[in-house]
Amino acid sequence: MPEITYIEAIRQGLFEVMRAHPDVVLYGEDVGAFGGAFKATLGLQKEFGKERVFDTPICESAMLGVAIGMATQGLRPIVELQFADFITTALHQLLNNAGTLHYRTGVPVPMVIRAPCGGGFSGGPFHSEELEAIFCHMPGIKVVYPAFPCDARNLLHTAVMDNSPVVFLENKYLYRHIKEAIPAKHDPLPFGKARICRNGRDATVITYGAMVNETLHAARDLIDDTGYDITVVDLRSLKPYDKDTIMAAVASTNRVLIVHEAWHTCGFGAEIAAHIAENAFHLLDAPVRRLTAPDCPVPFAPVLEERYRPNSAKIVSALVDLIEY
Amino acid sequence: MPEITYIEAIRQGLFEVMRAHPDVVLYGEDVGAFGGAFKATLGLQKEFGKERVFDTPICESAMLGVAIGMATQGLRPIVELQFADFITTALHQLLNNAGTLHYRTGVPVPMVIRAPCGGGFSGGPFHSEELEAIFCHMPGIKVVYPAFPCDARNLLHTAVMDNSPVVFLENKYLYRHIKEAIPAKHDPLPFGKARICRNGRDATVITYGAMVNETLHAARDLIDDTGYDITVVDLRSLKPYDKDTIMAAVASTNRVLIVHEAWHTCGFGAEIAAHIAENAFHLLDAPVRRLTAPDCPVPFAPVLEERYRPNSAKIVSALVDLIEY
Amino acid sequence: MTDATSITPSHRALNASDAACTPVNGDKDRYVGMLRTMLRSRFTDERLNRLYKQGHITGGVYSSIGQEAIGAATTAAGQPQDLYAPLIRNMAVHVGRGETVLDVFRQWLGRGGSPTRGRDGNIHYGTFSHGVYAMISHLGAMLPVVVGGVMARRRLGVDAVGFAYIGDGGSSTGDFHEAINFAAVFSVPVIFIIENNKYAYSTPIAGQFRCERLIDRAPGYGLEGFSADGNDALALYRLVHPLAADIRAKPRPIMIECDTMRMRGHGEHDDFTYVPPKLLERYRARDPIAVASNHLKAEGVLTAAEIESLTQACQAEVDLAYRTAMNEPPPNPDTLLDGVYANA
Amino acid sequence: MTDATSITPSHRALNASDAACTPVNGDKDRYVGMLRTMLRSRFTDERLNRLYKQGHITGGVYSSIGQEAIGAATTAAGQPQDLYAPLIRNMAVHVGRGETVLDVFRQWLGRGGSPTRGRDGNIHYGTFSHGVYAMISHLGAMLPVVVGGVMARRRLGVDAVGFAYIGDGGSSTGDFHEAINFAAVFSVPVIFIIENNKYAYSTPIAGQFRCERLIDRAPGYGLEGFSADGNDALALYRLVHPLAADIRAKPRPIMIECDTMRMRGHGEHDDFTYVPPKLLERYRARDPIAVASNHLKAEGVLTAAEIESLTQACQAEVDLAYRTAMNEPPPNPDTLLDGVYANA
Ligand SMILES: Cc1ncc(C[n+]2csc(CCOP(=O)(O)OP(=O)(O)O)c2C)c(N)n1
Ligand SMILES: Cc1ncc(C[n+]2csc(CCOP(=O)(O)OP(=O)(O)O)c2C)c(N)n1
Ligand SMILES: [Mg+2]
Ligand SMILES: [Mg+2]
Repeated sequence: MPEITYIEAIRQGLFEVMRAHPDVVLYGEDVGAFGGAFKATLGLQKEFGKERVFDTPICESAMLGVAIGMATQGLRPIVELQFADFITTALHQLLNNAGTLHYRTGVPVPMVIRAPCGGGFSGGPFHSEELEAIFCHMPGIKVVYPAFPCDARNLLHTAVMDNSPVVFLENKYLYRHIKEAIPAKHDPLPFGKARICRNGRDATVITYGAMVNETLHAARDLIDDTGYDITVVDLRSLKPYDKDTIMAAVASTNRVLIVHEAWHTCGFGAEIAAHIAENAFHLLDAPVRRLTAPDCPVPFAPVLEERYRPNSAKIVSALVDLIEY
Repeated sequence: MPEITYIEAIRQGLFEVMRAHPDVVLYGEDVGAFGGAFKATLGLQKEFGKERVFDTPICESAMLGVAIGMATQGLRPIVELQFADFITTALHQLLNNAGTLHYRTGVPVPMVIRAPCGGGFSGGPFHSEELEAIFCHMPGIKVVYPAFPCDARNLLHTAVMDNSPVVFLENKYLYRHIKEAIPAKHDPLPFGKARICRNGRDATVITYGAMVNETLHAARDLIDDTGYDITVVDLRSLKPYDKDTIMAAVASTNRVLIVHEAWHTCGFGAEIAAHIAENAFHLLDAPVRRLTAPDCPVPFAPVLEERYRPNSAKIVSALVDLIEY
Repeated sequence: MTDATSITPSHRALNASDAACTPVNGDKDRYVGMLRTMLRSRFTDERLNRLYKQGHITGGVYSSIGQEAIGAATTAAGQPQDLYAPLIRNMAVHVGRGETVLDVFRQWLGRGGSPTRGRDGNIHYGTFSHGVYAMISHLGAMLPVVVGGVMARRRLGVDAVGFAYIGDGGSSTGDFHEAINFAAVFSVPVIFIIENNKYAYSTPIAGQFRCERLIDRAPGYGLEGFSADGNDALALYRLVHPLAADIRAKPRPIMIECDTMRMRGHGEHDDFTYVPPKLLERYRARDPIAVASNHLKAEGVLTAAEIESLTQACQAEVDLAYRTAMNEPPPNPDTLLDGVYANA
Repeated sequence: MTDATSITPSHRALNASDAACTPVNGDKDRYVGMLRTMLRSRFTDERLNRLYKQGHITGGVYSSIGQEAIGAATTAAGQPQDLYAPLIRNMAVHVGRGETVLDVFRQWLGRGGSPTRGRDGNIHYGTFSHGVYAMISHLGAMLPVVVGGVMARRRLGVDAVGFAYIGDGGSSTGDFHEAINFAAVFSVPVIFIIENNKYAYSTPIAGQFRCERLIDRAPGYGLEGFSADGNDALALYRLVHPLAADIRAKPRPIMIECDTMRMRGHGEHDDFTYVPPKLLERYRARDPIAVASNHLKAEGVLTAAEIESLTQACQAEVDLAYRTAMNEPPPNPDTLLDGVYANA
């Protein structure tokens, strides 16, 4: 099995779904001959033609509105945002239009929005955001966020074949920083299934996206340096999220740290913490902790972003604190 | 002291700030001679002229962008949204532009967005939303949500004189459903100060907006029917929120129910629950519970909305559950 | 007028009455159909107004009174495979596309059997099987949806045309611009129909834009733009019908601005005292039902007696429908959470 | 040309070279200033490109090379009280408004002493004391900000004019439409400058819009629109200077489309092989610095030797500035949370 990067896995997934399903179309800014700002779509227009893979003007609201129109008339559009950050110009199309349509009319809206997100590369306040909490608050919308190449490919298949609008979050830092051996055929991977990346007895970290990798580093460092052994849960799907796996992990470690790269207040971690606090109260030996970015715009200068963004070292010290509580 | 309604208190507050501060301007759709969809601005254009109170075309993004431009050049704009729901067309102006500007440049952005929200009157999915969790996730933005006429007026003064962008949430159901005697002069009321509406020993409800009133009803019913005595905390400010008052209430009752009218997943209640779970772990005798709207669009038909929206009866039964846990 | 070259060139205003005139008798059914659509629409609105005042309708009532000609003509000009995105003043689009008046009342009354199963109310509905999108409130947001719908149908081999409606007020939204430009770039055959009814809620058009006519925006997208009398259904039909055929064959969007007037308040809660009575009078004299009736009589299509009996039939249909809907049950609250997501 | 009636009427294209020509010598300082602005801008960009390739700049580098005339002319045409909202290709606006080259390098290098204290990078800055707004990335979003800024200044008694820049690509955003319409309705004196540089990232203008010229959009807002050669600073200045004076006195927005070309990739990471070499050649032959230098020599404003020494002075200034910035420290990470909110 060849090792491929996270972005290569997404690209491969796109080729696969478009080959298998002639009703899939893909569009966005510069996704055609150019292959997209990150090259996730390179070669697709060549194989599938301009009718199925095309560049649009810069108009995120029209892009999403057009997808709703297409999805309700027999196509399965995939829209690439150049950066997730730009969707704030068009959230009415997501929350109010796509998210309510099936509920109001019974008509399915199978559309996927691919949104490159996250920081760690000096992208500054407008090219680094993590907006998953906002998406997850929206009724009618599903949200996934893979952390590994195989999951990215498998979830992409699931997303495209789902009959509801799906926000497919991709992490830009992972694009070229993580590789994995990938089988010839994708595996079915339903939404709402977390992955237990490792099992330990001392605490559980619940995380997703780029922070999975940081947490795995932290877990390795921690066992070497202190002997503490950590369970790492990669949520993969944020809406729906896997309550059973979370409960089982909490039950077996009794201590929980939630880690994400998004802002603290009303971040997705608050939802997980609240859920655990409500449903696993008697299982906890220590308070549920959150390690997140602080409530400030994503800063540009590397020294500031380093301070801003959670990483394996910060996870290690938060875990030591939690375990020694 | 005359008794006036919630909306009348807002209107009075607007007159007061505009009289006191010539740098305040107010605009929005139909806010001029017509006085706004809810009549909160009736009479303002007449007193302050079209230069200071004016109607705009229907363009929420330009409306917010213009406010940023004004706020950075010496004015204090107040923008009325006709309904809070429509801000989803313009969240980039709030999150990315207004919210980051001072952090990036050091230039203050004193602007207020008045956003009528909430349901309970068969407004359907596009005229009933509660989006506070989305606003509270945004760095650089302050969010307040008064539940009483005096607070509405006092917080409006604070909001207009604050040097950061403030989302001022108004509850449409409260507009004409709640009255209060109001003193001749407003009282200074800083952000971040909750109000303890009543003190009880058996449990604390943390809430805001229209649910404060429902909770007070519930508390009265409960003490009559069961003798259970409830503390009711009206947060008033959501960002910043009053951590001290929350901690004190939790310490004295050891049981907490959070109530809001917004969607469950990633709602503002998750933040409060997570904060309590993390910081008051040892004070809790029962899990922190949330009573919220479910994750579905706000339905139109009264029987559906009745089922959808929390109310005093649902609060009573959630409290009994919690206290008898 | 199937030859594109006979269409008046870009950014020239064209009055509907200038359009090539199809002989009246050849289209008799269509003409009668338009009158029927307007009558159904009007009587339905009148009944809704009454039901609202009687407290049977929650939320609000927004009526299309005075603007029925636009929906009647543009639905008559389309074909079954076409897609429509009506807005707040388009009762006539709903009934013109064959949605039943009974469903309309169910919708406004929030009945369990309504097109939205009571989940949404009033104007926020549409029947997909009739090619009608269910609007959301956010003005402008439906325009790109129609564009995408038509793109999809065409990709799947159906020669659909789209009809997208927007008010003078809605023309200030960013979505108006993005959607029309998108349609232009991809040559999507959508007719953007701007209903200039002089007001957006309380705000007159002078407070909305500074161009002379809203179709002055057409050349900015490379589109042809047409001005039409929005209160003359027959003339409008004669403009739109050949244009729809033309863009169906040679795909491209076009823009039509209809001169009309909102004859009621924004909603029935609004006494619209801000509208000068003179303005209302001017348009009251051009009531679209009267205009069409007079045309049909003058052109010998229908007699006064025939019009009278059509009128009575429509009134009876509406009366029966509202009574039926009134007796239907509300939705079952246990269904609250059904259908937030589609089945996978 | 302070008399409005001498301005070519609405939606007529006007070439900059048609504009009433102020005698050259009367404006000598301004002309020399424009050349200096362009040289500073160009040398700064060239140095930034090198620093990026050497790994000193994180994020990316986006250059204004080939488009300097627009910023040079429009800043020369303004007054100190005016407001500017530069975008990605407007290095010349920054330096033309008197921001120091040193600050530019601090910004791109993310230094603690940069205009954004390292919180933001590259093009996302602006000096309020110089009337320059700090852009956000979301294209179109700055346009209403300038409109509001000018409204505020005017309300406070300052006769400001706004200069708002947008690319051919950015003209497809909803904000473009909303902002221009807003300015039109309130007669706000803002010059909307569309820099048509033929590409939005990899997408040529044929994939962005279908109007012939982007100023075909002007009449749709009731504005006058002007076409200009964006590579001829002097001619552009002669167009914009009187227009700015005119709208300052008789407030209203106007639109100017500048024909120019992006001479590098979208950013320095982009090899722009998608651009036909012929197109680049055509504009390379009209490099704005060469065009201006030749004009100034031909019109006897500057000698070749004077231009040479100005060039050397600008290069030396840029070299000194980047070396200084290189030696400055990054921000103190302990300041991370400072200033999320303004002091109350
Ligand atoms: C984006 C957005 N902002 C505000 C509103 C509130 N609103 C509903 S209808 C209306 C006036 C619409 O005027 P126009 O488009 O002319 O339509 P008309 O009612 O005249 O048919 C307004 C402001 C809305 N629906 N959408
Ligand atoms: C709303 C929005 N969508 C997407 C982007 C990503 N983006 C940045 S620059 C650019 C191309 C801009 O083209 P144009 O406006 O012509 O400016 P130019 O780079 O040619 O000067 C794009 C798509 C953005 N900045 N904002
Ligand atoms: Mg109107
Ligand atoms: Mg460009």
